[in-house]
Amino acid sequence: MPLMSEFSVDEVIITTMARQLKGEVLVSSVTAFGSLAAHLAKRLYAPDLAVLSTPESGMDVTPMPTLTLGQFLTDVQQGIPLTMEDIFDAIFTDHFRIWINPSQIDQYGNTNITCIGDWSRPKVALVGARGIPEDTSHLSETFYYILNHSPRSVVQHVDFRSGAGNGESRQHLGPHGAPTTLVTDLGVFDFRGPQGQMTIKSLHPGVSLEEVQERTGFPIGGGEGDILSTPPPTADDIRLIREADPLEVRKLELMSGPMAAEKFVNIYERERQTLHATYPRVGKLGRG
Amino acid sequence: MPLMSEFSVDEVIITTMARQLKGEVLVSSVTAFGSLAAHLAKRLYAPDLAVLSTPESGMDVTPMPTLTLGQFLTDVQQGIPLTMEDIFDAIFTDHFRIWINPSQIDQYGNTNITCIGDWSRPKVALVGARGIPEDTSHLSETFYYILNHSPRSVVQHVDFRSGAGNGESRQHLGPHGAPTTLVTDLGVFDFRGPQGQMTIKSLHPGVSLEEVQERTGFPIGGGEGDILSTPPPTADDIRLIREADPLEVRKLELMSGPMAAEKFVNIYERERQTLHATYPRVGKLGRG
Amino acid sequence: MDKRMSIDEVVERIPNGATVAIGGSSISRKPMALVRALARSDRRDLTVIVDVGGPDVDLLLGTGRVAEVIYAFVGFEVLGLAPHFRRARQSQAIRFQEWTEYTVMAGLDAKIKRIPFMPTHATLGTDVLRVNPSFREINDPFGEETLVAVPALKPDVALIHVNYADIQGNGVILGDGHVDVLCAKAAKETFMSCERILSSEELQRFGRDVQILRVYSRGVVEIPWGAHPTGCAPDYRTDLRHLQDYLKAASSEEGWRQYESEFVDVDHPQYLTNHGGPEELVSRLKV
Amino acid sequence: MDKRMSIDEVVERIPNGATVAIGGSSISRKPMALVRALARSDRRDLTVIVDVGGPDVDLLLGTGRVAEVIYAFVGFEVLGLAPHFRRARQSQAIRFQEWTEYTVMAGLDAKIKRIPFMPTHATLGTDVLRVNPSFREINDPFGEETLVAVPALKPDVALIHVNYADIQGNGVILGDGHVDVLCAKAAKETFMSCERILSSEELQRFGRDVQILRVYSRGVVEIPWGAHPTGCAPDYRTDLRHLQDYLKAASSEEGWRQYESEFVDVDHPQYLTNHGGPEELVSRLKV
Repeated sequence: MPLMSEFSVDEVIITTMARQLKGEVLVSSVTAFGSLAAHLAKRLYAPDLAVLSTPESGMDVTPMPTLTLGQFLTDVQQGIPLTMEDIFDAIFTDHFRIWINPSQIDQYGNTNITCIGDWSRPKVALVGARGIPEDTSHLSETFYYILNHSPRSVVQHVDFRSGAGNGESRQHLGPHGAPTTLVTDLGVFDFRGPQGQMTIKSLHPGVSLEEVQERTGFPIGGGEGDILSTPPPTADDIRLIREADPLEVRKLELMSGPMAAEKFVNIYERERQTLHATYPRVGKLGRG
Repeated sequence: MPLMSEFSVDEVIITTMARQLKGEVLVSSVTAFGSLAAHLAKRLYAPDLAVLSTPESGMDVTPMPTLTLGQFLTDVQQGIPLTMEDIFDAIFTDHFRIWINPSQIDQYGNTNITCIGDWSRPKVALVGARGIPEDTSHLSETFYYILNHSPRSVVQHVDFRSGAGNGESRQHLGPHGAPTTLVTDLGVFDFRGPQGQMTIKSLHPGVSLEEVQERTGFPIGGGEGDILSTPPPTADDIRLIREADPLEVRKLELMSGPMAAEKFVNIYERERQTLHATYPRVGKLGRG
Repeated sequence: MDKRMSIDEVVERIPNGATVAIGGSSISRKPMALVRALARSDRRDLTVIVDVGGPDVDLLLGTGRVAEVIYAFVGFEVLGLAPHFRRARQSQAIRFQEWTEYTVMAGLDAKIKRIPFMPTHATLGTDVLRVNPSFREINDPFGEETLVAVPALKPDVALIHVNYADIQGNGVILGDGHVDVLCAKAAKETFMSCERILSSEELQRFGRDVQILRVYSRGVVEIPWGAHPTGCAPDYRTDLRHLQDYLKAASSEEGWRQYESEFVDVDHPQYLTNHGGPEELVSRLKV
Repeated sequence: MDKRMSIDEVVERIPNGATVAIGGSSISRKPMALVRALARSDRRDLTVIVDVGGPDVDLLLGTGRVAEVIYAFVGFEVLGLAPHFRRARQSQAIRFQEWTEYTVMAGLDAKIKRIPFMPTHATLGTDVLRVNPSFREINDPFGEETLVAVPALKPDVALIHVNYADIQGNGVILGDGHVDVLCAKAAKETFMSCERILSSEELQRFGRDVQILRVYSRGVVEIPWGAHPTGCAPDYRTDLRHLQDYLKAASSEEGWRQYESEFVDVDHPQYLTNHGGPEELVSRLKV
């Protein structure tokens, strides 16, 4: 991971994610990175976004990256409550955006969160396709991020297509749902190859083309000529991210093992106090 | 119309309608007769009914037969608000009952509220099929009432099948939605003929078989042997109907021409005062 | 985004030949001020989609704006039949498509879900299936059942009237929702009139009564009494007196011309004045 | 009708081989007290339907109650993978059907609307369509599009947990509704646990938050902390500590036996006592 003196890689990633969001659409904030990107975008780049506190719960509240997906904040801050039907109708009508964090993404932008190995006898069973098939058949923009760019996560062929990418996967699908952007800890990628393969759009400050190629499971295009550098976060970007995530829930997504466990416990203990302080519980029962 | 000393024909009809309702189902109260039947049934015969104030608005409020379909009462009394989707889901899952008042019903129980004459060049265009096709393909009990039993309303063949009856209409339908009961100003009819044709179940007090046959557009069965007499309303039935409809909105359905217009204006003027007196407006804006 | 606009700006966004879905139900919460503006415009060849239509459809037919009506019902409920609708149906003046309450909902829902059709048993065994040119009988791919494929309905524009809205285009509906949410989600552009504009903060307090989400709204117009003569619970009840006058006016050519000049070819403030002003309406219609 | 019953009476109504739909979502508002009772029963060969599953599915797998799982997701969100689910998938111990969030909703909705299938584009271009034995590719009867026919899902029983209910079986859900309404409407019999039983009058004050209608409920059980260790907003948050302990316990046979004896093979009051009692839970989990 490149060293950066004034900002860390998570702040580059979140800022880049935020800058992709635009228009008046519902924005899911189901992960800490997605939540912070939505929040930052709304504050600085796309004021008409309708940010959700969790995927299906409250619209137009300020989401906070909490361990339990912000369900309390939703209630206490109210917002406009949505149903799951509202969420999927927004997906089908292309009024929805989400930053998806897949376990694998391949050169065509097919994504996998379902299993490693063959589906019928998986080496590792993951979680199931969730709502990714719906996103990748209906949204005019589909966004992905991966925090540990490696040949195990950015692969030639995904083990299972939870989400439909370009190429063969588009056979019975129109352009709706085709992959738009991948942001990783190394750079920003789009899908401008001849059959919609992944290409380099920009590299984060300090990242080399060689490093990207080394950590990518297939020969990646777009590295010809001058390669753009990802525009760094501004002071405002950084301030807003840090203010919105004082407990640094976002750091958990970058960690694993004992360090993650320790931080997790630490956040969990502090979270409740923070919530108490910020949003004193309103005693209410019903309407009127 | 037969003379009755202690109760009138509308009270016989409403009581008979009420006694058909049972179980824990949503009951529509879109007409004055339907509304009063639901109310009476809930009070005396089927306490688990979930009576709606209008077809799609409030559940478990006391409906009142008002000219504007009780929309104010719904709001002021609150109840449990439903959506149109809730209503149709209740129809599809057979948790819904409605007393339908068709313009024509035929010997197979096909019903018409759409047009008199050929659809493409109607002699009289009525209103359209509304939700009757849904009822007659999904409900395990479908109820009809007609207030002026005549060869023009109880006909051999309806001019247009807004609702599916027995016989040929059932070709692609199971038993769900088949006609159950017709109540008219002359008697109660079911559909026990060889191909599900209409048959006499009982005649209202004072009505003769000859009169029924004369006022029916086809030879009607079920008149062999002893014919039952419709059980008359009890004192409680009559009291509850009159209490629930002090303005006698129900009488409007029995009238036409200048008499109806006069009564209509009269009710309209008094309705608002009655509503004011019964349900003083609550000044509320939003929740808590 | 501030989505406020005027009634005339809404009409400007509706081209000739547009397909317009209208919310509300018969004599309840119809966007009548917007409908009147459309009725007095020079728009023509509109296709109107309603689940349960009333004075909205009838007025647009009465002023000659419509080429086709897709409907489950058009009528004035307790008051009887819709006069211009009836006349147009009987004289075969324009095209009519006979649908049903659920199939209109299903057609809008299919559009929302970007599928070409929704399957249902509704209309089997009825003449709706026979006369509706859009429906198809299909076979269940899993079994032997016959089903009806209801095609997607694709409104260009939806017009609805709600109790309260914010300037961003969120809308609160306090009484029956009817099919307004489906219309708003299905249309390319949704225009919403409201009794009152509230701040977004006030609006959020209505919780699940906020039924129209701003991502579906293109414009918001504050029009008190905007549903009149239909009702807008709990703000006011249906003006049955006015509707009786309407029915009477529509029964003669002269009466109709008189009605048009008094209640259609006037702007909304004048319309209210011609009813004796808001105070008079309050005294008759507020409960 | 007074529909109150005990936890054990609910379990009695679920036969071997039943298809059970479970509401909630991963670590939110799962009917865990009912699920635990089912987990410690001798029921077998259940088919479990979940949209987004979590400790519910995992526990039922852990105690061997399940023959098949139909799911869009099974996991513990921020905490990671579901251990018994993962083991069962990898060892092919039982049957699994890979669905997606919307297709589970569509399958339940098809059952509600009594249609054999719902069409959608979702899963086209993915391997879900390849491995799911229930889906069919079909052609649009109106055009050239390829669609997926999602068959109706037909739960015998639905289990859900809500904030408040009345004895008649109306239920208030204050946070995310998830797919609880669809489960309740689709199942032959729906059993609902709740944090608190209120009078029907009190319940009506919640307006549109009354999401479960009594016509769909067969039984109501008052079980405070009935969703624990999952969260029940706004009453309490998810007990991530307990879930961490669960994950650790499930990693060894001995740990799991210990967990079962302490937290599964005990009734609900004892379960709460083994957490230090309600007061301790309040101090940790109420916000």
